Amino acid sequence: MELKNKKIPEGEFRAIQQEILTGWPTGKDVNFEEAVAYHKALPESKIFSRKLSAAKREGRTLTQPRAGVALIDKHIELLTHLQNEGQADLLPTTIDSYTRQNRYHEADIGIEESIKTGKSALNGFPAVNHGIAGCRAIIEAIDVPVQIRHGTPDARLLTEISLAGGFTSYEGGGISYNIPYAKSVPLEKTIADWQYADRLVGFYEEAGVPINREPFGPLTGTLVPPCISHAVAVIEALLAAEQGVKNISVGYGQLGNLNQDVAAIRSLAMITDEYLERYGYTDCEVTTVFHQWMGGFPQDEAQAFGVIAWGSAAAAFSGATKVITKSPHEAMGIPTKEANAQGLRCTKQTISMLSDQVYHSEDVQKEIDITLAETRCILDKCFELGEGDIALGAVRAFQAGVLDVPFAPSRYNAGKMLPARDHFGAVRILEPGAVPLSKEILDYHREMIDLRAKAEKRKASFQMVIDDIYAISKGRLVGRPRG
Amino acid sequence: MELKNKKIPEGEFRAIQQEILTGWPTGKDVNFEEAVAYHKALPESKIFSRKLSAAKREGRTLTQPRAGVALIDKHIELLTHLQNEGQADLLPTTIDSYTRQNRYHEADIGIEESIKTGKSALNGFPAVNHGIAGCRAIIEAIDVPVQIRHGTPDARLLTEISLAGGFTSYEGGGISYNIPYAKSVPLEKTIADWQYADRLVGFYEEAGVPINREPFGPLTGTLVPPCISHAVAVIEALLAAEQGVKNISVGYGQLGNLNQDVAAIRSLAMITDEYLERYGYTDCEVTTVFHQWMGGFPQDEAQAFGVIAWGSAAAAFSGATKVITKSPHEAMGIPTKEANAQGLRCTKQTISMLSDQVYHSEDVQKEIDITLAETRCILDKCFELGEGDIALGAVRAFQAGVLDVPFAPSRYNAGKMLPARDHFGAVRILEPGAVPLSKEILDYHREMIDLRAKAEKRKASFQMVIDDIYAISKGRLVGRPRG
Amino acid sequence: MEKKTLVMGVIGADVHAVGNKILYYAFTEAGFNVINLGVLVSQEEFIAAAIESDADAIVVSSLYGHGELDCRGLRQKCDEAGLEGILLYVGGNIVIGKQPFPEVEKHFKEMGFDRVFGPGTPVETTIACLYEDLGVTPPPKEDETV
Amino acid sequence: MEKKTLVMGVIGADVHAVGNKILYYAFTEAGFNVINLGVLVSQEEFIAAAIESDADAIVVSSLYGHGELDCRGLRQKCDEAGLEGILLYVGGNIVIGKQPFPEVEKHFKEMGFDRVFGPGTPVETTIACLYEDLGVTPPPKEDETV
Ligand code: B12
Ligand code: B12
Repeated sequence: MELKNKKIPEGEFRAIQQEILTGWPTGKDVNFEEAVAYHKALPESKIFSRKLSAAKREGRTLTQPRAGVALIDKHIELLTHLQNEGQADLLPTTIDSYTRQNRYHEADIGIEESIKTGKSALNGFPAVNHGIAGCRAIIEAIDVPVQIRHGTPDARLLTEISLAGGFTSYEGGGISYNIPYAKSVPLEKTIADWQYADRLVGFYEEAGVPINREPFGPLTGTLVPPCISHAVAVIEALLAAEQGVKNISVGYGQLGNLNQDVAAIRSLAMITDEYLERYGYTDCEVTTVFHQWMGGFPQDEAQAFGVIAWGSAAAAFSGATKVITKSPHEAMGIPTKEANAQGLRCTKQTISMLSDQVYHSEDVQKEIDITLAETRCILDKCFELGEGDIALGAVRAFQAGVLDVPFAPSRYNAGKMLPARDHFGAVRILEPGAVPLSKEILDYHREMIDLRAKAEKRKASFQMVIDDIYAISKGRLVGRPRG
Repeated sequence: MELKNKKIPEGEFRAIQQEILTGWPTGKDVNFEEAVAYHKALPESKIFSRKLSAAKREGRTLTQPRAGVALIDKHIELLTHLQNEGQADLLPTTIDSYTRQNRYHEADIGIEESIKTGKSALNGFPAVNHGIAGCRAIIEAIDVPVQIRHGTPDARLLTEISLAGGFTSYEGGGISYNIPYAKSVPLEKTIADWQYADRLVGFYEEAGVPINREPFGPLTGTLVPPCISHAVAVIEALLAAEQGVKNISVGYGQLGNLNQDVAAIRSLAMITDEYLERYGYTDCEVTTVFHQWMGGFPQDEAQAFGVIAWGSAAAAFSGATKVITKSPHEAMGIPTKEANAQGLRCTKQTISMLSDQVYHSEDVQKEIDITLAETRCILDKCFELGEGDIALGAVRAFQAGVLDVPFAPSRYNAGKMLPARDHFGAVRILEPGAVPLSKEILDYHREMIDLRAKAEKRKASFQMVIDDIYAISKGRLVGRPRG
Repeated sequence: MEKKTLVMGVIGADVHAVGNKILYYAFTEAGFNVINLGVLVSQEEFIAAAIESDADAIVVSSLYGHGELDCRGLRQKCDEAGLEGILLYVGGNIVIGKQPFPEVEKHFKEMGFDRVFGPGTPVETTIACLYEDLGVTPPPKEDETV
Repeated sequence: MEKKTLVMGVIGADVHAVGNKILYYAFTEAGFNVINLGVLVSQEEFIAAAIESDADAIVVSSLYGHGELDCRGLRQKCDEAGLEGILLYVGGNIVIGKQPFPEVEKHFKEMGFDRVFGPGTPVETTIACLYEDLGVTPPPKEDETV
């Protein structure tokens, strides 16, 4: 079967579905009509797309944490705390890493271990093992919309169970949940599997049930230049829209330079709309997601609060529809519910103080123009490689290194492109590998990095990249040599 | 004796000095020549002016907390902690409130009580009671420059003891330590008393000992429009310079709107230089101080961290030479040393992440222009009222309400001017009282506030001002009506 | 209905004026007859003003941390001055540092205060307590609250 | 001097690749012969690689929180496979959440690890330990450290 960006025919879909739903005992409880009825009975206030649309209209930035533990009652307790004490506008259910790798037996061991020891032995909520009833218990206990967040290359069973379970938003994508989250799963496979997930969302939409879909923006969270994550976001938006997805949130992980961050969110919204429209998907609503710094955090909690607040400020100025928050425990381990709520409150305070302010700067416009130009270079090359088909194009682009994500674990990622911060802390491209940016653009990147290299009296090199990776955890943005 | 902005003649100074030094037993230990020798033996690294000048040259923003407890050893322990765990670049010795009111007997009771209970019964360090040896114990134990910070209308004895005690920087001024810190002390008196303090600093400077002087910028810390605090800062700089002060740090308390805050620090440096030069004080070095939000704080520590970090960001973008930090305990009480160090670390993380970034915006330029124009309106009127003498002019300006500080306790302050936030959170003037701004400027202020009033569907009123006072402590910048 | 009279001020060497001005505004709006002594008020000034105005309550603010030292003996001095049983409130940041409130409350109650309020007490709470303790029927409805 | 051989990787279902790539770079620069298995490495893969390369040490990373579940029994499996006494390190964010490190260390030592490292251990520390435990004389001087 050849990969194509084409809506999966119903028959083909049903055949796969039959197989998927028998992958684990809980799959047999899925009943589409019953699930549609369940969704239709949900109050407006629990529907993700609705809350996002309203925030977009009103120009507000909503807050959402990451959170998930092994057991249902503990998970509800956690989310309730984040809702009440953290004032979260939106909530997640983060899935554990065994489930993400479809290792449901190991997840079962983790559940048992958690019951035995009284503390979560899993780094997330094993939704497949808990099944539809387990999911609905969450939806019913929580007052705000809840989303599934994970990192699952083959999420077909999880998607079936989560959506039937009443979740109204679903993160992931065939590229963004492969390249940073897998080592040896071919892209053809994950894109096809995510076409399945998107098609399922499409069926819900066709049945009148709004489901928000969110490609995972930050990828490896490690110095990913905006043009790379933008290109992936646009491709996943196109792939989703083709399968009938109507409500898409595209995301971006903070890099730390305010002009670049604000420009990134503004250009991300523009370019996603631009390509959706150009390829005929005119009835999708696009919102944006700003992730607070996704790389290594400082261990000290007071310093971590500085990073969190700065991410909140950038999110507010960027006008992102929602911000994904970090906690002061980030560098140490999964946060307690208290620490998680602290991250949320610090974020809300900062965002609220900035919500009436407008950030105008010529530098932002310049950064927007550059990011748009770069992203178009990459996307147009992807279409070219795919002979007009973006699914095929994406696979070939990764093969060719045209799409190249820094520090990704996947063997299907070239890993030839090297990013580094420039003199002002913006992330630029030091070695392009095969990323097809115009000479003019690349010259600009080199020039900006050279400014820095000169100031630091050293050559731009891999050592500089490593220094940049550690910089924020050591209290700086640019990894300047010490002494 | 008539108040005049004229260097105090040596004879007159000595006469007052004799009296002052007998005000409390510790005064008799002051010996100017010995003190000069002591200062000259201090290492460069402990000299405030030097560190400020270097930071100004290198474009860095230094961090400094507030801190002071009753007993010498505990105070040293506190400062050592802030130096080592808080990475403070500069340290303070905050004086207790009895000393500020020259109530040394009550300070003695506080010292005894502190020894008895093992916890500080005073809200600061009673430097007069501890005397010169007590001060020098601090200077010797601490590696970074230390400043006296207080709020003392008549600080003549404290100044003598602190400077002889080896402190290399000294906060205060005849207006800024009266209007917000006293109820019924005439301005003539505090200005004259602070001319004494400045003259003493002048003597040290003439003897080759650099002492930094800092007028207290934030005044009441409560919605003070920049033009008011700028005018006071410039007047105190002029008064200090006349007495021989050479190194002056002018300050400003954060208001929360980024453009206004950045513009405030940049315009403050400009206008201070402008007036010093215009009146012939051409050999003063001027640096700037940014105070993190000086009004009511949120009680929640995570939210407080948001306020602290946002203040740090504005400080960094403004290019202030130093930032005075707050702690997550601010709303509750004097911070523990741990909480104080947390405020410092959060600040340092944020400032460092921003130190390579530059904030360019036309909005900032516009705000600079307006602030400069406003401040000139006020200052020129002060000179006019003083018939060319700014000491006299300042007194008459307060009498006339030309200088008017919102929410000040002093009966010598008119309290007719009412500030309020505009639609974007900048602090504007709602009722000018007798503050002599041009019609054009006042129209602009009204227009900006009216924009907000319209959005809130209410009239601009005292209620709006009250809402603004509470806003940040309730998690917002602009005090919009609830519901 | 006759207006009840409050004497209010910020005790000791304390100059925190903002809360004081807002409380004055709010108490007046709430229908009390208010004698506001402002900041830097000694125990003696509170007592003299209460006697002179025949006050029903003394509302003491202390923000700066010396509350414990400044408030000691106020109840005794009131008694001696013939103000036995006068309602005594204290509020603000009445001790140094972040301390567990129940202990602080207990301590100040032992010092003779009828009610003790922690940092950031909303004005509405204070007014509600005054209505209750002074037996005042709250006004029917307000369209604006502070 | 003969190069010592390390087998390294990120255990279990863990995909955190950044630290792994940097450690690989640093170990190589530090003069080791390094077999890097990358992320998503099972116990069996570690052991097979160690046997095949005749390794002196196995350096296990776990970042994502499941370290406890994933590392159980590794020492026993090594013994069974004939790798008795092979040096076993584990580091990263090896448990879920912020836990007191001494307890974590004790627990993993009982599981058979020779050294246990907490979050954010500097690369220099790890390398110094390897030199010590493997009896390698550190190179005289580096002009660049990682
Ligand atoms: C970037 C990142 C990601 C990226 C990873 C991209 C990629 N493929 O590499 C993405 C976004 C994909 C991701 C995903 C997830 N992550 Co993550 N992630 C991080 C983060 C922010 C930084 C990690 C990093 O790259 N640091 C920089 C490198 C250089 O440092 P390092 O990894 O710590 O490695 C150094 C040291 O630890 C040490 N070291 C490492 N191994 C060893 C071994 C030995 C023997 C020694 C001596 C030293 C040593 O040396 C290394 C080099 O200096 C950390 C938090 C943090 N540290 O700030 C969380 C963190 C590791 N992630 C976490 C979690 C839970 C997840 C997820 C489950 C999602 C979730 N719930 O949020 C998934 C798991 C996916 C999976 N199956 O593994 C948790 C782990 C929690 C715990 N242990 O309690 C952390 C701690 C965040 C948190 N507080 O919740 N993550
Ligand atoms: C603004 C401010 C100042 C301004 C005051 C300007 C002025 N003249 O008014 C300046 C900068 C001059 C200043 C100076 C000092 N301050 Co000050 N200041 C503040 C700050 C930031 C806000 C106070 C404020 O105006 N809040 C807004 C008003 C509306 O709220 P409020 O004052 O809390 O009052 C409300 C309630 O408390 C309540 N309330 C008040 N009284 C009463 C009484 C009763 C009976 C009831 C029921 C309720 C009640 O109702 C009021 C209205 O809503 C507070 C910290 C905070 N709260 O965030 C510190 C704070 C009060 N200051 C403090 C200190 C220590 C000082 C100084 C000693 C300097 C120093 N070491 O830093 C000097 C003292 C000067 C002196 N002699 O008094 C400490 C007190 C510490 C403690 N108790 O442990 C605080 C808590 C800061 C801190 N954490 O260190 N300060």
